[in-house]
Amino acid sequence: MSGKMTPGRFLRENAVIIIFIIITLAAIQPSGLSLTYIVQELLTRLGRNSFLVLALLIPIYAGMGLNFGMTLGAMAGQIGLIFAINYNITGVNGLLFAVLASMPLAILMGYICGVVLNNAKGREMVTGFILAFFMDGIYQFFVLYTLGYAVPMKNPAIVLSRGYGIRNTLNLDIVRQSLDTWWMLKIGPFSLPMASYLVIVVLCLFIVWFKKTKMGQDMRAVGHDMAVANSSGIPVNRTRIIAIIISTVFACIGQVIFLQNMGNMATYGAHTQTAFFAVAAILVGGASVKKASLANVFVGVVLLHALFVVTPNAGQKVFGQAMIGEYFRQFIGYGVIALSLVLYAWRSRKEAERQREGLRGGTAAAAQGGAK
Amino acid sequence: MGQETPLLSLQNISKDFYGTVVLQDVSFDVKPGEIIGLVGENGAGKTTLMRILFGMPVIRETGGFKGKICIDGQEVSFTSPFDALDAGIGMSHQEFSLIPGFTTTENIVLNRESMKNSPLNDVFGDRMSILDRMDMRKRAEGSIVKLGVKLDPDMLVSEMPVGHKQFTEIAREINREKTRLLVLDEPTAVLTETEAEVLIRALRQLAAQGISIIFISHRLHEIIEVADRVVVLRDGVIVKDTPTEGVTVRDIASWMVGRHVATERVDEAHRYFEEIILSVKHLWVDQPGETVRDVSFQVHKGEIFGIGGLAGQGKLGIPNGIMGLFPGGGEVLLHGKPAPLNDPRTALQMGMAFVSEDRRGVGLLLDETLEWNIAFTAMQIQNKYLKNFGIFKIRDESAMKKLTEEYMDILHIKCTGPKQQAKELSGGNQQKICLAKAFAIRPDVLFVSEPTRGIDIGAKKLVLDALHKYNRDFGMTIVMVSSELEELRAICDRIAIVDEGRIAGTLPPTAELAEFGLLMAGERSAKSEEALSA
Amino acid sequence: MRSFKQIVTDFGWPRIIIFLFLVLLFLMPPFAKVTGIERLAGVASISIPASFSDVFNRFGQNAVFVLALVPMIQSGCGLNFGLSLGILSGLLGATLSMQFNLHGAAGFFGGLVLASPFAVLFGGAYGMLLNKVKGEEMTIAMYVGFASVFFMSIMWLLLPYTHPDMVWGFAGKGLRTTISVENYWIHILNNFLAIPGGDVTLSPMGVKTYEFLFPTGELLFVALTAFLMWLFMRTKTGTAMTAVGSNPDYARAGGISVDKMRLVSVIISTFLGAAGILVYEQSFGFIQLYTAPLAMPFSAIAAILIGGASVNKASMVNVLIGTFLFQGLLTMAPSVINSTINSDLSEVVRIIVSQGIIIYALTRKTKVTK
Amino acid sequence: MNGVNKESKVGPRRMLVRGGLAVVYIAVMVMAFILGKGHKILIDNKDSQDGAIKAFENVNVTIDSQDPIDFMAGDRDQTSVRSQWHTITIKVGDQQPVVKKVTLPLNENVVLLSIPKLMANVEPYVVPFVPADEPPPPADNSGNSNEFTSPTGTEAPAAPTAPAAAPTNP
Repeated sequence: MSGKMTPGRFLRENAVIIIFIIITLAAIQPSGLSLTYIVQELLTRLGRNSFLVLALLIPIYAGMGLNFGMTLGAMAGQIGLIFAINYNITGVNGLLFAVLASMPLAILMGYICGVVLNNAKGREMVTGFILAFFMDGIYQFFVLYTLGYAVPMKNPAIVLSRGYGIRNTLNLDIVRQSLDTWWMLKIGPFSLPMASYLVIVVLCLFIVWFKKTKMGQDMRAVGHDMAVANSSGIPVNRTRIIAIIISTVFACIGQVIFLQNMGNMATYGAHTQTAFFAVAAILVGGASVKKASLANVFVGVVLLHALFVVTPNAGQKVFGQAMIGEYFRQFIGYGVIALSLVLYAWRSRKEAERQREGLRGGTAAAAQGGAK
Repeated sequence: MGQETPLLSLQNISKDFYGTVVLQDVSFDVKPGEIIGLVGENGAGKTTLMRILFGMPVIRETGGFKGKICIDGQEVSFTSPFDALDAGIGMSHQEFSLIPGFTTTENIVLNRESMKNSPLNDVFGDRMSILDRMDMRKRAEGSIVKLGVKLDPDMLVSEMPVGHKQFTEIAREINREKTRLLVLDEPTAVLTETEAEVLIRALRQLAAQGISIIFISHRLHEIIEVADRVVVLRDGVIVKDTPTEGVTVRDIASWMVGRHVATERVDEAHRYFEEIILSVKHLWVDQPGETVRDVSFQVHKGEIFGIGGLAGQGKLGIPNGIMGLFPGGGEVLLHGKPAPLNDPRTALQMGMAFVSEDRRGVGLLLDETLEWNIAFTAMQIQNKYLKNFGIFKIRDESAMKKLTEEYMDILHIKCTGPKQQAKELSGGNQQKICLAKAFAIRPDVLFVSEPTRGIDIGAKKLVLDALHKYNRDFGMTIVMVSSELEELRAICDRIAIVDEGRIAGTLPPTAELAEFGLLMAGERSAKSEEALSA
Repeated sequence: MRSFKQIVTDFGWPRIIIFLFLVLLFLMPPFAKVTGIERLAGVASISIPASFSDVFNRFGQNAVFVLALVPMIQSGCGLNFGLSLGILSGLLGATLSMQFNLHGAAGFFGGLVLASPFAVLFGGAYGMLLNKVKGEEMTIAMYVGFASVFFMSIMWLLLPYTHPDMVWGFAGKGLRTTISVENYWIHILNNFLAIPGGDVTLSPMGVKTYEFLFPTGELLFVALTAFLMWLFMRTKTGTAMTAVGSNPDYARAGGISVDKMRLVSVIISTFLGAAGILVYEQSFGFIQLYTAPLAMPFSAIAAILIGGASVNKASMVNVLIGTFLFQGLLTMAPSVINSTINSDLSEVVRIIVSQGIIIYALTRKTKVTK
Repeated sequence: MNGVNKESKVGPRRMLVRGGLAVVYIAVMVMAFILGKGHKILIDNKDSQDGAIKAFENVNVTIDSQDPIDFMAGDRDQTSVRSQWHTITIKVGDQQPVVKKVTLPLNENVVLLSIPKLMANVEPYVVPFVPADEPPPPADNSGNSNEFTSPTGTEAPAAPTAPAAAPTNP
């Protein structure tokens, strides 16, 4: 793993980051956005998105790849919010209520996801992805047909006219930015949502601490080699399920934080992109399927969102088509995910080949190897 | 030592897998601080014996075993390897059970880490404890000192030389406080000479501290060097249990090889061959677990050439490399023309065929019919069994059926018909299908690898007879690779023994058994060279 | 002989349940009508001939997509989540055909011809990529598919198409989201030898609409494609391909280039994806661009899995049964469910059934027997 | 093995901590519910239905520390408050302000507070608000669309920060 950091190698290993910086810098000028605006947007988005991205870390440590099943946690969080709105619980209390009410559901979802992924070892990512679609069906059934029907809803403003089911868009005015504005620090032209940052810092500290626990160590062991971990007596399946549960619960909290900042919620659409953006961010930040750090999260959020802030305007100005920017960022997001997965798969194959290289060679190498 | 209670006592252990006896009445004792050298050919029953000792689930699933295992005179019955560990038996496997991304320390104390309580313990249980890395390191260092080797406790396993990995693995076993008996399965196989010496010293040191060791190795001189007693297993029976004092390598070799079930040579007459059909020079093959380092040999037209040796020494890599299934290098000449390596298609087209030892993995399309299995290679390589419709060629199902029925008849394949799926056949019949596939392309040189592995005696005979018949009747040159010396001696004209990726020597089938044993044990003997030139 | 239990285990309970559920859906309409609930609920009554006409039509519309999955499953590349690449090449073919003002059969087959080079190009690149990432094909295919859909979305806006029927009227550039093929090659296959039946309604424009229309041409086209695929699977190359999927080590030992076979299978799959979208469009009447191709692979995959295929084995029978059942579900579920329980649950049912069957297939121990 | 990974027996201490935590969890949730619950108060200055209590000519009402509201007879106004307990300062005409403590019913989102009744201490001065004839909310489709728009049945995947990505009218 060690070795000299040559310029070539530096470029190769940070290709994605460098491409992002170049595209973003190139797009700032045509976008016509002021630097102040861009920085403020980034500060806001850091508070809004980081928590969701952090939720991806623990399954990566446990060797389960990128947890596309985090969408399940997001759904749980949304259900919590629906109830908070239904009972008209305002402000930070509303958020707290939403989180606490949805946590048991998130744990259940995480458990289900963990069990399913344990049955699909080796293809966790595609399975997690499809599982999110599947659970979306269940979520739609629950929110669209049982809320207001089997579960009484008090607040007519959120229920569809037919008497049951939740409306397409939910107004979150009563909790809107309540966490962000709790402690807003003004520095020059910028306002920093310190309370949101604080929550994120607490989560980071938890993750750092968690890595030092026995559980964290077990997860690393499972992530490196399931067979060895199993033969040393670590309960592999259970550990993997716990990793996914933790991730799902974080995703649930993260989604509540995300939505309070947005101020409204597309009831049937808000969660569909959660995992996509989180995964794209962490990959842009330099993480891989097997390796990720806190730094990857924040670098990724900043880079990805810097690009997202500037491209729609730039697309509008350069091509006269606002949609180009929209498509471009979707393309970039999926493209980055595809590229990272390809690079990872390709590298691990190369690595395996390299490992065996010592055993090859003509007679000269054989003579050397013979000493073994 | 007097009438000391043995630490471990195996009494009358017998085990069969569905009627095939693999262990019969095996009994021996291990005294505290004693080193036992356990030797035996592949398939002699060493692995099964160790599995029984460790309570591996596979033993119970296949009907358990007969006999008793006593520790300190008390009968024990382990239901999982963890019970054995709890009872103080540690094992280091041939394949390392280490986590590459972890340091020495982390591996040594894996899942036995030192911990400090954390506030969340009461909520989520003990796994929320914080690791005490200082103490873990201290304990690891303790084990390393006890073993008496030099290991960096903070080095990643992935960056270690292979010898250090082996030490780490043993250090982990002795790190358990209770460990009193260590089972080491081929611990020196991957070590250099010097590393092996260090290990042997370390083992002596451990024994002096009262830890008993069962040392499994095919390097017989090491056994003599380190063991107090040598136990020789052959065909599931203990043929010798004796103190190593005064025993020579040659003795052990002859006990180990012995004479199995008599597979008599069909024709004792010596045959002579002139023309060289296959010539291999400085072949190396990178087959995991069967690395070939530098092999040269020549095969005459019409000959049956045997390649023997112990598992993992590289004998299987030779045909796999020549047929291009694993990356390799060197020079192979067929009929004097160079045959490219790493190119199975050309190898097949030039007239070589291969029956793989990995019957289910490489030899068969388990989910397809027998017709497909037999006709596939001939179809793809020689365009047989195809109907031509101008631009495209369609499978000729009726020709394939005829072919299959023909071989069902010749090889006595028991099946419901040509349309049966290959996975539904028994091992012996599957092997016959593999042979039929190779025969169907009518090769000049046929490589067969472990043709009788895992099949019953009746089928074994049929398979060997078939090879014999094709050799005698059609003049097919056969290179046969097998772990079973007896079957090589039964039908081969010459036998090469492979050790550590090289040919240790070539012997006529009539050579003395001990000669073969010595070659297998890596004790090169000048005599074999003479035999070759004779 | 295999026992009944064996067959059930092989087929899998979830699949059997879905199967029975679908059969039930087919049997429901008469009862729904008899009980008259739909009248109570104020939902239009179900016309059985119209429903069947619909089922046949949608079967033909989608069967080629489902067929496109077969080669890659057979060659061991798994489910082609990247079928969008084929669809995109088909869309390129369709739009180019319209740009060149091709009408009727020339338009349809012209589109197919124009799509071919793209299919080969995209499929080739995609196949080479998949060969580099063996074992991770499905995950990567999915994201490559998504990314390319969005890439092409940008292209639809930027490519210099000029035909007035396709571009946004006022801007004069950039393709529309949906483009009608009404005046080009709508129903070119459907109407070939079509068999009408049932009540006839006459539109004010004087166009006759039949309650039941058997889309003979479309089904013939599907049958022809399926037959060609069947035939291909019996050729030397097809046999080699199946062997690669069944056991790549066996195939390699038999002198087959595994990578080459996989590449061929990906190209065929991509080409059939292109053909599939053309068939779909001529029946549907519109070319749908931009994000429309995103979800198409999922429907096709769900269909073939319902038909009994697994991640590494698929047959023509799986394709035909699966498409029929799944499209049957999509057609019948809304009307039957709406009329019986007065709710538009069918969408949710569709999601749960289709994604559920994919999860089921992914979580099964799918390794070839060893 | 040294018992670490075997599920250790849950001792009494652990039972206590876990049980306590569960109680705290629920308590925090209930607290968040009660403290965060928002109520809409419709403030009435109307005659009671039986006419027994008359509306004030002019009254000035201050709820907690919100801005005071002026009412003429027959007026109704509304304000939003958080939590159940409120201090209401009522100033009738030029008289000295009267301070009243009001507890709102927990489970009602909208309540009707009658100032005259409150001043006269006639129960119930706070009643749940029952809309006489609720206008049906505007029709809203459930977010379903054609099966091919997206795998999830909702609009094509879109950035959460932006509306659906389907081009409308470039």
